[in-house]
Amino acid sequence: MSADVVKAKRKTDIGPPNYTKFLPPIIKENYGKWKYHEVPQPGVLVHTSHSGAKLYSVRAATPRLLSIETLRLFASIADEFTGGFLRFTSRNNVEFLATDEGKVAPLIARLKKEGYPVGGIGPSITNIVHTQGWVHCHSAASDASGVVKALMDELYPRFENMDLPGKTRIAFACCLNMCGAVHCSDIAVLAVHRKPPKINHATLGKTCEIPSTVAACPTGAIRPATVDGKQSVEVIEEQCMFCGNCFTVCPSMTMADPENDGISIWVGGKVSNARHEPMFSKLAIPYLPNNPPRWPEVTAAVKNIVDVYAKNARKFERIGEWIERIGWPKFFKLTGIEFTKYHLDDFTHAGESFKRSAQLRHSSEG
Amino acid sequence: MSADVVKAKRKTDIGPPNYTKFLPPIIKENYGKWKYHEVPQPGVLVHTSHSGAKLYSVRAATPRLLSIETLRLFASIADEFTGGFLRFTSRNNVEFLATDEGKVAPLIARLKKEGYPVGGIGPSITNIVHTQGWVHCHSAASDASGVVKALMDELYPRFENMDLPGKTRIAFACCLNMCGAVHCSDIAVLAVHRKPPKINHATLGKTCEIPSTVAACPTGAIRPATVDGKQSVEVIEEQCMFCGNCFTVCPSMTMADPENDGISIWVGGKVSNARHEPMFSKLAIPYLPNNPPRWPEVTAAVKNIVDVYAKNARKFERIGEWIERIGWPKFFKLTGIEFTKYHLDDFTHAGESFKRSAQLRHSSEG
Amino acid sequence: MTDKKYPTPLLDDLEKGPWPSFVKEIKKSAKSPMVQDLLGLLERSYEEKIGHWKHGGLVGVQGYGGGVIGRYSDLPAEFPDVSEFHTIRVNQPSGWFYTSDALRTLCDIWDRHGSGLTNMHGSTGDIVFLGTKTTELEPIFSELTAAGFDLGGSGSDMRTPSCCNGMARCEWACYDTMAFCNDVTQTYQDELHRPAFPYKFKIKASGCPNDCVASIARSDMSVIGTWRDDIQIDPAAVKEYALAGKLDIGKDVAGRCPTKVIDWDGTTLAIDNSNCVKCMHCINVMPKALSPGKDRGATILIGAKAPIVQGALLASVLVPFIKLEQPYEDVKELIAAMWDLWAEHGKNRERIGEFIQRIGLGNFLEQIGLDPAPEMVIQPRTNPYIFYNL
Amino acid sequence: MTDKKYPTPLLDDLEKGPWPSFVKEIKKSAKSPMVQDLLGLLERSYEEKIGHWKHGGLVGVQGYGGGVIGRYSDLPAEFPDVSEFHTIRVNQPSGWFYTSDALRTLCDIWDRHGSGLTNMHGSTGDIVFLGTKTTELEPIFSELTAAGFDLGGSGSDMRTPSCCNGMARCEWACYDTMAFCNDVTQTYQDELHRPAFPYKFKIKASGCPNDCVASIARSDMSVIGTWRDDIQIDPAAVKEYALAGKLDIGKDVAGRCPTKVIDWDGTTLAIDNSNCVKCMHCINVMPKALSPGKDRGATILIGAKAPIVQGALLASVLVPFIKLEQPYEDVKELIAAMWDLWAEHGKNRERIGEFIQRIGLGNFLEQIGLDPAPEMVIQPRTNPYIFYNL
Ligand code: SRM
Ligand code: SRM
Ligand code: SRM
Ligand code: SRM
Ligand code: SF4
Ligand code: SF4
Ligand code: SF4
Ligand code: SF4
Ligand code: SF4
Ligand code: SF4
Ligand code: SF4
Ligand code: SF4
Repeated sequence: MSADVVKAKRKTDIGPPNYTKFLPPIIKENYGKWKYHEVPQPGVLVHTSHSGAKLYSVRAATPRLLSIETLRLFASIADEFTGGFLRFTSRNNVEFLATDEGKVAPLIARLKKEGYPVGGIGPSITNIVHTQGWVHCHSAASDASGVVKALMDELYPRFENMDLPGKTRIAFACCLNMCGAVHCSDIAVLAVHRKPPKINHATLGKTCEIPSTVAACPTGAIRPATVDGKQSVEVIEEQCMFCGNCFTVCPSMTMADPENDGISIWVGGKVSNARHEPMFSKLAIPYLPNNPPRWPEVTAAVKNIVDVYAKNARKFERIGEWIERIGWPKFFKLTGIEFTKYHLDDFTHAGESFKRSAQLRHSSEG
Repeated sequence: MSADVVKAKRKTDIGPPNYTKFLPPIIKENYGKWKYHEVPQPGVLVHTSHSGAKLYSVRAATPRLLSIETLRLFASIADEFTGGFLRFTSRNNVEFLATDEGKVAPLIARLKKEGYPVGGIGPSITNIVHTQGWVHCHSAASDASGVVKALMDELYPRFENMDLPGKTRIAFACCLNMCGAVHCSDIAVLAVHRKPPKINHATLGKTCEIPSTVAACPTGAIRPATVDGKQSVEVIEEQCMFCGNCFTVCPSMTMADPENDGISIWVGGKVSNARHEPMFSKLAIPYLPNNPPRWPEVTAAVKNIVDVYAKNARKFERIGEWIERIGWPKFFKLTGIEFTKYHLDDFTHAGESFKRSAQLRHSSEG
Repeated sequence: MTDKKYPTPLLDDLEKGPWPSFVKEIKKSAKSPMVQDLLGLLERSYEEKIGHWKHGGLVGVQGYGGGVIGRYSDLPAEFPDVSEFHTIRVNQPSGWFYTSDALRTLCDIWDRHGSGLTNMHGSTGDIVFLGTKTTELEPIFSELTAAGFDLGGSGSDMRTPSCCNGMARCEWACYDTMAFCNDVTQTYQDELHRPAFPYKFKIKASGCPNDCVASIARSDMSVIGTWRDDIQIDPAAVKEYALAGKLDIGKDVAGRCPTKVIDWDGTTLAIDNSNCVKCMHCINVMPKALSPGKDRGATILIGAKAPIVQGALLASVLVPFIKLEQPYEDVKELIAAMWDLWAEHGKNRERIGEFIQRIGLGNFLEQIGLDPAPEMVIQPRTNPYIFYNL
Repeated sequence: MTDKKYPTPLLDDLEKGPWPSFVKEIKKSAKSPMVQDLLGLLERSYEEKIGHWKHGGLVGVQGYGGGVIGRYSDLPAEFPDVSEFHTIRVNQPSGWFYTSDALRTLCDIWDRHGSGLTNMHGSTGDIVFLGTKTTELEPIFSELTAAGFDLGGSGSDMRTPSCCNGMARCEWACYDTMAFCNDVTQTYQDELHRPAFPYKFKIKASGCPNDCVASIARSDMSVIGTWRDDIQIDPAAVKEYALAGKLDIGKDVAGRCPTKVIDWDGTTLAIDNSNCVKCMHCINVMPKALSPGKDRGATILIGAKAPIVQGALLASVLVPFIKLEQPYEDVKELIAAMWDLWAEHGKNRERIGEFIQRIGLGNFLEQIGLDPAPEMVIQPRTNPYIFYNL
């Protein structure tokens, strides 16, 4: 299609293509008629319809950041094994949708050969939901893809096997905006700033709206101020907790700091309503350094938490459910993580997190 | 002792008499050595010591507001049956401490004859903790003693018997200061104002400190203002939720209103750490009228809640535990109480009370 | 009973019924002209559905800033004998134990100088002498102290501490509540009688997690007995309960354990004590068979209060476990550190619970020199707004 | 793979290891000069531990207010080909299903006009085209629409809705998530493309309470499938699970039911459905034996969001149960009512969840014409600060 033709009939507001165009015939025929599913082996789902039809889904990992070369590869693999039908999951895996059981083994072999491991189903660690990091975002306190790659290289066996007590969802976000929605993950890896914004008074007055900059601060740390005769703002540093929201609305208040930026680890969140109601992630480790390209402190910390969980939790217990059963003091003891002042909430609803009961585990040891 | 003698040697800061002076010998001997207790009949506790000694405590109701005539009566009953030893409980009952089992029956007979019923132990309704009301307090939105008397006349069999699933603690407070600590009771009866303060601009400037009056308002509804040339305050009426804290600090802002004052009912609080952690009371009925001398709407409402609880709860379940098991929608259904906008919290931590999960009971009926 | 000065048909209705009547009590003291006028005034309230008391002024006894609540009627012309009608808070003996003689002594003093009406006891725990005139205050005080009694707290001071009867009559007391209550009351007489705090400060002591003085809901410092080792089990007594058949040990005991750490196989009861949260339930329902461990002490919780201003608070864990032995030096150091900090930085009418929330628990602990512990919270923070100190 | 313009030793390390490497992906597209410079810039970030992107300006396609995120490097002189490096959000088809042809069409367009790098998919659900110049935006848009694709949301608009694969491949879908997602996406094209709200508004649709698109945590309006009648039980299949012995039905199923309403006597499984909270656990672990009831629909929850500004929120119940049938008139009326209110009274950058907390849930319901229901709260209020309307 030539550019001229396109210009002539500019279309807008057509929305996405209708999904029905992309569904394989077996899904169209059995839409809403699935009866049950099984997981015959890691990475494979078999859905059986009330009609008896069987759909074989093979799930493979992707790094989410994909070249069109890879997408074309996926397209040709789909053509070869699944009649051209595939989908992506809500956690950035790719799924090939086969009707022929015989295609499953060769499909898996091919995916592995191409370097896309098969797994992520059932009580395993599936793909890490993540964000842009240094690849694309101005706000990032760390890279996203790099940390995720380093982590998954380490956790890889947990993706390919189903040997955890329950599903274990890990998410990464590169700043407190939390585009990776780490606030409800079994393990959340969250990049943080730890210094107040550096204000460029020369440009602030021109680039930023002062009232909305002042309003952006959750703790009211920002005040209008005149600096060197220019309209600007000042930050009461003791009141700043480095959230970066001022930077979001005002480019002249930069947060990034090579020495002090780094990573925090949160645990025990979940989203599903299964058994326990959804829960937020809770702070486990306030800070680990940014140590590219492999972030060894971060990978070790996450691996330790996963291993302690794997060893101690009961069947079907997600991390948050396990900790709730054993109690937070025990979690810190088992993982060897230090409990600090930073673990105590001090924001608006802090008091709601205080232990307001005498129901405590005590032990003569301490 | 003559007044002159007293004046001569004015004593201060001596504190209360040492409790050991008032303990019966059996207690001194078995202090800290009690082994177990039994409740052989309503209103009677038998404590057995490791030494084998047995202490018989007989608990009788009092209206808390006691004439010295009655105290002298209690003293002489104690002399007659328990060697002069007695105590009061944390819920304003009186307990006679007998060592001789044979004294128990005649003691009970005597107490009943004098009009002081025996009971309040075990899974029963014991005395209602309450406050001053119209008898003594300037803040009261209702009477205290009157409501309590009306209620207990109605609930009386539950004091004398032990036929409830669990202990049922009722408390009354005559204003939001909650001197009766109704905030953690199985059933809380709380008198409320429902109109903004009436400001006496003529006296306010003289009787009240304006900054602390302004600061007293939890919702920031009070602003300094000059009225008829006088320093005073004004109230943004839409922002007022009638708590009366302004009146506490400033006599010129009166709350009492014969038409609109009345009573609210709260349920499901508890204090003990037994089984469930301590809980606040939750709003059941936002408003019932002040209808002295018998407050029939209030007594009927409380009796209904107690009866529904008695019928539906499981053994050992306190009201709050029972409701947590069956869910609040069911509580409102079973009691026939209407759920309104007022039941939805809208103060600082309101959002923390929102149901943030899809775990719901649904029924095809509705 | 003396003749009534005023007809009180509404109040009279409350003389009926099985529950003891406060109206009868008032009438028992009606030889006092004050009480006559009280009846009249109260009947008026019942008619009009409104109270008839005004804000109290500053009244009290010499050298004390608390202990008396001034009260004035707004109808002094009609009811002159209650134009002044103050209450006096008399510090109760720990555990509310009395001898008949002690009671009579109190009655006699009050008979001479007041209405003859009392509250046994006020919600904070004091003996409340209900209604007298300013001129009587000093004489009452003198007679009280002569008899070995003293005033309780009011205003922005330490309030009268109170406690459950603990070791005196309860098999579950994990520390000596009455000794502790009496000790702090005596130690802090100055703080009790001379308001110098930002607001009131209440201490309540319960011997075990049943918390029979509701300390966790009503005191700025709540001291609740507990233990660290294993629940003591008498297997023979367990068997008796099982045989008696009144208790379904599986359902009623094991099934109601909050952490489900009781194992009952029909004959033997076993407890995973490392996960027992010392709730008391199993002990409560099987008092002959189970009892708290031997390594006993208390949990100290902080900051409970009624709703005004920012909403009610239950107390929260400050010291998960402390042995709590006389002379309580450790507790007193802690109290001193907290009072110093709060007295210096607390706002007017800010309870310590609200103060902690305002300055942050982490900062509070740092200032009073306690280490943070996971026992202090339900869970670590969920919001990422961390004040890193670099 | 083209020759590298810059050495990237740090990034190269991330080509190793079993997990698929984003560095390899970037290098696969390295025929593009943009991608060459991206590698150089990113290596610099790895060296310096700091990002090298500046705030984006307002860039976009004609007539649209969203769909493009402008991005500029702060080292334009050194890395000129990423001096502009915008992303384009392309609205994914519901459920992220593709044919190989559709994928190739997208690749071809992006090959002609951008870096060749994508995210499949962005966290909100869009196809993300990662990195292009301002001049390419209009051509890309034209080719996309010609191929039947359109842009997704960004800025203060309705964001691209997303959904789980629901009825397409899941036996538990209680309503047709993909149909619903597609319908709202199409219905609100104007709201999606022309930001006119106080802030972003996200809709996510999950077919059952497992919530496979994390809607309860990440969407302003979360629609979660559920049912009202009894869980369907196939007793024969239950027996098979019991015999297979992999599952301890008593412990793993009944024992983990949050409301403990499953009765298992070793042969028969019975459920007290009136107290089942539709959590899915029993169904999840016994998919062959149990399935959701037949009277299906959804719960609508409102107000989830990330922490900024006042703290993260999970969505809360707005409509406990709705049948959710096409053409969704009831849902659309509700959406209209909410948007009207929020658009008029919401503050700048105030998500609807924060808005509701500010004005009060009671007032919000009143304004949008819904009755309060106890299902909307964990429990009724505990504080007595009631705004009575008289
Ligand atoms: C494909 C996908 C939906 C989609 O449209 O893309 C999906 C598909 C299925 N989910 Fe899911 N879930 C998917 C994301 C999620 C998410 C969202 C997320 O992780 O961000 C959740 C909520 C996670 C949370 O709670 O934090 C989720 C919570 C569940 C659960 C509840 C697990 C629990 O015990 O809490 C089940 C039930 C189960 O596994 O027993 C479930 C079950 C299933 C089933 C078995 C449903 C079915 O019968 O087809 C599917 C395969 C499960 C598996 O992967 O083990 N799915 N599932 C998503 C795959 C993501 C991936 O690539 O790994
Ligand atoms: C006498 C008194 C303490 C005092 O020093 O004055 C006391 C005494 C006992 N309490 Fe208490 N409790 C007393 C107020 C309380 C309070 C405070 C209150 O109600 O304001 C509570 C907390 C109430 C709450 O949770 O809201 C309280 C919660 C308990 C519990 C826990 C009950 C539960 O299941 O939640 C027990 C254990 C039990 O009864 O099984 C208990 C058990 C006991 C025992 C059995 C302890 C013992 O072995 O001696 C005593 C008799 C129990 C009874 O009355 O049934 N006591 N007990 C108080 C009597 C008040 C009255 O006159 O009725
Ligand atoms: C007498 C007593 C009620 C009773 O009938 O028992 C009482 C009576 C008053 N209380 Fe109280 N409080 C009494 C126990 C309580 C309790 C319960 C307790 O201590 O366990 C509470 C709830 C717990 C707490 O401290 O939070 C309580 C919470 C209040 C408050 C709210 C304080 C707050 O921080 O929220 C006020 C308002 C104030 O202090 O300005 C208050 C204020 C008052 C005043 C002084 C009225 C005022 O606005 O200044 C009342 C005087 C009434 C009168 O004329 O006699 N009273 N007050 C109780 C004291 C008797 C005693 O010494 O034994
Ligand atoms: C691309 C994406 C991350 C990703 O790598 O996938 C993203 C990227 C950005 N988000 Fe996001 N958000 C993305 C999904 C999310 C999500 C997840 C979701 O939608 O499920 C969230 C959390 C859920 C929520 O909405 O609360 C999210 C919460 C934020 C916030 C915080 C909003 C808040 O109310 O707390 C901001 C800040 C803002 O809006 O000013 C933000 C802002 C941003 C900005 C526009 C940066 C900014 O300050 O203006 C980022 C642009 C990065 C870039 O240069 O490419 N992003 N953002 C996601 C969108 C892709 C897509 O369309 O599919
Ligand atoms: S989490 Fe922060 S840094 Fe990362 S993509 Fe989102 S806005 Fe950018
Ligand atoms: S980083 Fe956050 S807390 Fe600090 S000044 Fe900016 S907006 Fe305020
Ligand atoms: S609750 Fe209110 S009205 Fe009642 S005694 Fe206390 S301060 Fe007075
Ligand atoms: S009654 Fe309460 S809310 Fe109303 S003005 Fe007074 S202090 Fe404020
Ligand atoms: S609190 Fe415990 S120790 Fe004190 S009386 Fe109550 S049950 Fe006994
Ligand atoms: S004291 Fe409570 S937590 Fe401990 S074993 Fe007994 S019932 Fe369980
Ligand atoms: S949310 Fe429910 S219906 Fe949708 S894919 Fe997940 S399990 Fe299936
Ligand atoms: S769906 Fe959940 S709540 Fe309902 S019976 Fe099954 S496990 Fe219990």
